[in-house]
Amino acid sequence: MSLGISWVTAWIDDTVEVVSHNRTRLSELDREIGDGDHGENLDRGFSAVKVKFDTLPDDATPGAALKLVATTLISTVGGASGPLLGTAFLKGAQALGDAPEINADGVVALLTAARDGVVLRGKAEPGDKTMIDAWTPAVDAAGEAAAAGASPAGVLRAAAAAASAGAESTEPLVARKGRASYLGERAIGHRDPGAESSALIITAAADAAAATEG
Amino acid sequence: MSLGISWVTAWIDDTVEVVSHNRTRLSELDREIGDGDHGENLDRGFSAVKVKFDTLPDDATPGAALKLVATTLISTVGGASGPLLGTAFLKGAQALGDAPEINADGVVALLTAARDGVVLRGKAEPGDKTMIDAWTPAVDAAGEAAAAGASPAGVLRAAAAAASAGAESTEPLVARKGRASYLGERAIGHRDPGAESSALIITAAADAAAATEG
Amino acid sequence: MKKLINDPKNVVDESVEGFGLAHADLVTVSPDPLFVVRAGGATQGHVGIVSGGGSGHEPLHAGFVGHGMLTAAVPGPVFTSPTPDPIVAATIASDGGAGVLHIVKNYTGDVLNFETAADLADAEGIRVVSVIVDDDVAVKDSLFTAGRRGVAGTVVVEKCAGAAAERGDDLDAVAAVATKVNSVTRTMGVALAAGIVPHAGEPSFTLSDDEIEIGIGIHGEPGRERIALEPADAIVDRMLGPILDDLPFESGDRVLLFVNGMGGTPLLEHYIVYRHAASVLAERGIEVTRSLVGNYVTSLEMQGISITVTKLDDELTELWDAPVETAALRWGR
Amino acid sequence: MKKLINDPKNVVDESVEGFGLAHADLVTVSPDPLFVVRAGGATQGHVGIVSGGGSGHEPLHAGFVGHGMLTAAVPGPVFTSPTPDPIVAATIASDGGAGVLHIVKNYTGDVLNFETAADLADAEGIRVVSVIVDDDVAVKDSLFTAGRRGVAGTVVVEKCAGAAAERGDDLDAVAAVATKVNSVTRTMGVALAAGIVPHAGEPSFTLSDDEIEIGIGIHGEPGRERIALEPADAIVDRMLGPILDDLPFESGDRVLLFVNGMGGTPLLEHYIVYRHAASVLAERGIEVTRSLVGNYVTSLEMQGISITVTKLDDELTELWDAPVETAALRWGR
Ligand SMILES: Nc1ncnc2c1ncn2[C@@H]1O[C@H](COP(=O)(O)OP(=O)(O)O)[C@@H](O)[C@H]1O
Ligand SMILES: Nc1ncnc2c1ncn2[C@@H]1O[C@H](COP(=O)(O)OP(=O)(O)O)[C@@H](O)[C@H]1O
Ligand SMILES: [Mg+2]
Ligand SMILES: [Mg+2]
Ligand SMILES: [Mg+2]
Ligand SMILES: [Mg+2]
Repeated sequence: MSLGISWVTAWIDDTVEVVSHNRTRLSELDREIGDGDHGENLDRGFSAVKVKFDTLPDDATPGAALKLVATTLISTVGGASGPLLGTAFLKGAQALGDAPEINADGVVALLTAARDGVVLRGKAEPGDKTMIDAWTPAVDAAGEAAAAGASPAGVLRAAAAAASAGAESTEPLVARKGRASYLGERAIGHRDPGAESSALIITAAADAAAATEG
Repeated sequence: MSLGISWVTAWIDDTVEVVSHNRTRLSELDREIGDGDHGENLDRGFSAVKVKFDTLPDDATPGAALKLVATTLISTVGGASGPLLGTAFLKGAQALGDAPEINADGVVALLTAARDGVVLRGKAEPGDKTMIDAWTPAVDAAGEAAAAGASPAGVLRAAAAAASAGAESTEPLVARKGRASYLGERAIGHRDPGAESSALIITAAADAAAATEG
Repeated sequence: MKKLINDPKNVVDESVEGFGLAHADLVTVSPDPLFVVRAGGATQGHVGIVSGGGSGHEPLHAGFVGHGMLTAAVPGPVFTSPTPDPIVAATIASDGGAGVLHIVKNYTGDVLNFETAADLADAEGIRVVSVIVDDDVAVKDSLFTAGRRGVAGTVVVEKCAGAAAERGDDLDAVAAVATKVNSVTRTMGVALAAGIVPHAGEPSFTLSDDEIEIGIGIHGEPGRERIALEPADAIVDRMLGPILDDLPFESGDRVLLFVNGMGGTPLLEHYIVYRHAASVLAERGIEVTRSLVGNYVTSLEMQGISITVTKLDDELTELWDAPVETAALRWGR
Repeated sequence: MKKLINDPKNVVDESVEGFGLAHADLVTVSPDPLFVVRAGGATQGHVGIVSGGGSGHEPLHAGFVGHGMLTAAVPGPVFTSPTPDPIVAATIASDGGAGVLHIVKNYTGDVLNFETAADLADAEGIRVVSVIVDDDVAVKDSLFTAGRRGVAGTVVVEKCAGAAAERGDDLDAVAAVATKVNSVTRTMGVALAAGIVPHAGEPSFTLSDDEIEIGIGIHGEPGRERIALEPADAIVDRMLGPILDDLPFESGDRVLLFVNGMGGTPLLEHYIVYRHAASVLAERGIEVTRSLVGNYVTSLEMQGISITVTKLDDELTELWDAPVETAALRWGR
């Protein structure tokens, strides 16, 4: 029970759809405490990823596929989330190397490297009301699930649940990074759009894994 | 039964008040088919006239008083109505010469000269949807009333009624002069603000005369 | 109504005072009667040029006072022609002994007040010639209207006449340049939302969220027709058609293409309009040799734009290119 | 939402294309990757200067490409930082062999994308130095924020750095000028109404008819506090206080006073603001020796203004006065 390239393509296909579907909602979250473009930014990026994936060789490794996601996001999303998510995918891809299959520990390594990539670029800490508040609980939950012997899909399911809870947990926070930090107390009561979209992406990974395993 | 300087000052006092009172309404009429400043323009002018009248010598002739109105309007109103009404008062004042008292024929001469002044500057014809549509019926009615032996106050009463009817008669017209002419058919259904204000001024003259005759 | 103003009554006085403070190197403000004149006043031996009209069209006219353009500008109340007194004072201040040109936008109020002022200046021994600008093709020029309005093309007239005065043309020659520019200039405007006159407090007209007004002037007067909102390119087609057919502009003509913002439309959109206008002209074989884009003749915060096309020959090109140093237009110095 | 646009997706591409057509004498547009570079490209032996960021702030940045200011500008999507690719391309196009300065407004997105681009350009053998502009005193610069935003002061940084590059300063010296200008520049903004991002279709925030937002940025982010509408002079007092106290500016200082419109506020009001700002500075003994008034760093059609004060010494005055020839700022040539 491990995940291969078909999981990656299913994950990215799902993400393309989920992002497109949530475009308006993510931009609306961003309008509350940012500049109202987060959904637009990600949708532009993942639409480009979709096009790029059409040319992905059938025998591509998961790492190569995620690297393509990374470079495409970096060169199409812009804003803060472009370099941050792009780096997440880039570091995640590097963690996978050219392994054709990913086991439960591989999933943890992928998520951890992705999170570390976001921190490397953005220097945010948990509680700063950023996408890190989705990634870090996801990484922690994934580690625990893997240690408890969960399957890759089980690890991702745990990560997704934690990421969603993490996104929700940003609501009462004051932001200390990104545009929302300009607002001070006025950011309280609003969910961070980047945390929300990261939770959606991680959830898409879990859904794709469940379907792949299914 | 003739009208003297006390009538002129009562007329102008009344006009100051009526214009101030109708400032918003006149500007609203102007907003429909012009640029929304007619009430503002006249109020600026007659407020200045009020101040100037404080320095009017007690023994001023009606002509001198009306000349002061004219020059004050010309130098404070601006827009189209400033030169037009200013010229009306100027020519009216000239028609009176330095006579201390005005009889019924004098009133007709005053109104006629005023109307001719407006035509001289603005070249409008009756039916062009301008203040001329108040002045010309007023002049005609005044002439008829005087011929029928009316008192100066009676002449002004007839003129005022005709001016008001004339202002109302502009509603179905297409404008051929002033800003309203840019609108073509779209001016139909709106009363011309300048005709309305001229009717108010002539009505003030009649009211003042009635009070003076007491 | 929300505006960065103090008392609506003082809007023009305070704004012109601020203008004078910000551009003391270029202009001097006379507070009463209110006018703006070049720092240093008239140039001896040169024709003076005075323009003016209602305020609310900034940078027109005060923004064009300076070397190579206006000698003085007379700002009236918002959207209301100034009275003759300040026009006379500005005319006297602009006279360098060679007479003064009045550039007057064709509105009854402006024409009448400048006319009176010209008579009074004449009585002071200053020779005044007036040129009326009437570039707006949205209005039919017929016996049944007050004639075409003067709108954004005024900038082109003021620029070229200013250059002619600067090079030393006499009054009749400067007036001839102004008349010539006006005769080869056509403009049409569109509004998406009206501005708000400070003392009125309400928009001059109200458009619903899918309506635009074609053929508007610069005083918040409603326009020629109200239509449903269309893509920018379609709106540009609607505007350029009447402009090009009117003169007419023909294949082989060289022109200045001037996209003017009405005050509340972002520059981003001005250039979207410019792009399509340029391509329409190119298709018709009309060569755009000069361009101007931005807020030059505005209508407070009106959302909308106008397009102006001026046919250029060698002389007008040279006059357009001549150095100018004003608050709003500056090159070559 | 009513805008003079075609498809919201093409707003930036079409606008920049139009900009290139209108100013072909000054700039060349690369459509893909999208950037704007001086006509003729880099000046050999001189430092290149590249700036950029989200669109919607026009004329910033493309309007400042030309002699004496930027070598290239990189317009991102509306209010969104461009990606590294066009920044790298613009950097390569701007390199005249003496390295390239990146002038970056302090937003996480801009900083990260320019950072990546600088790394990539470095890999191409081009030396890049970055200067971050963060002049907005409305935001606390602390560990608990992303730091102060870069707003209208960017124009002053770009102007002075451009003049330094033009006179032949080396990369470190040009960067030092940019850093110095940033260190003596403070800005604060106010909004009366937010702009509308084309693809969003709704205002970024909604203010009721008697509310204003103090301390806004240029991306439609809400500001520091929402207060009841006040007279312009009171609003200016509120804005100037934090600006002057921050540096602080002191009696005897010479300054540039820059009143910047956010796009939807008429010039008439800019000068009302300028008037009071100038008088407050005069009262404090601060001498305004240079001024700039108009729409330079906008936020689409946002209604509002910002006030920027830069402390000038002889060097900065000379750099400010140096000739500049761009679409939006032009003097001395
Ligand atoms: N320093 C940072 N570290 C981690 N995440 C960040 C940081 N800054 C911003 N973000 C994330 O980026 C999101 C905003 O992305 P987006 O709206 O696409 O970009 P921008 O803010 O440039 O408009 C925020 O909601 C937040 O989650
Ligand atoms: N040529 C003209 N002859 C007579 N009256 C005119 C003429 N042009 C305009 N008017 C009058 O002037 C009025 C408008 O005055 P006002 O609003 O004060 O000036 P403006 O049109 O300059 O804003 C019109 O309602 C009309 O009655
Ligand atoms: Mg955003
Ligand atoms: Mg009017
Ligand atoms: Mg008017
Ligand atoms: Mg953004």
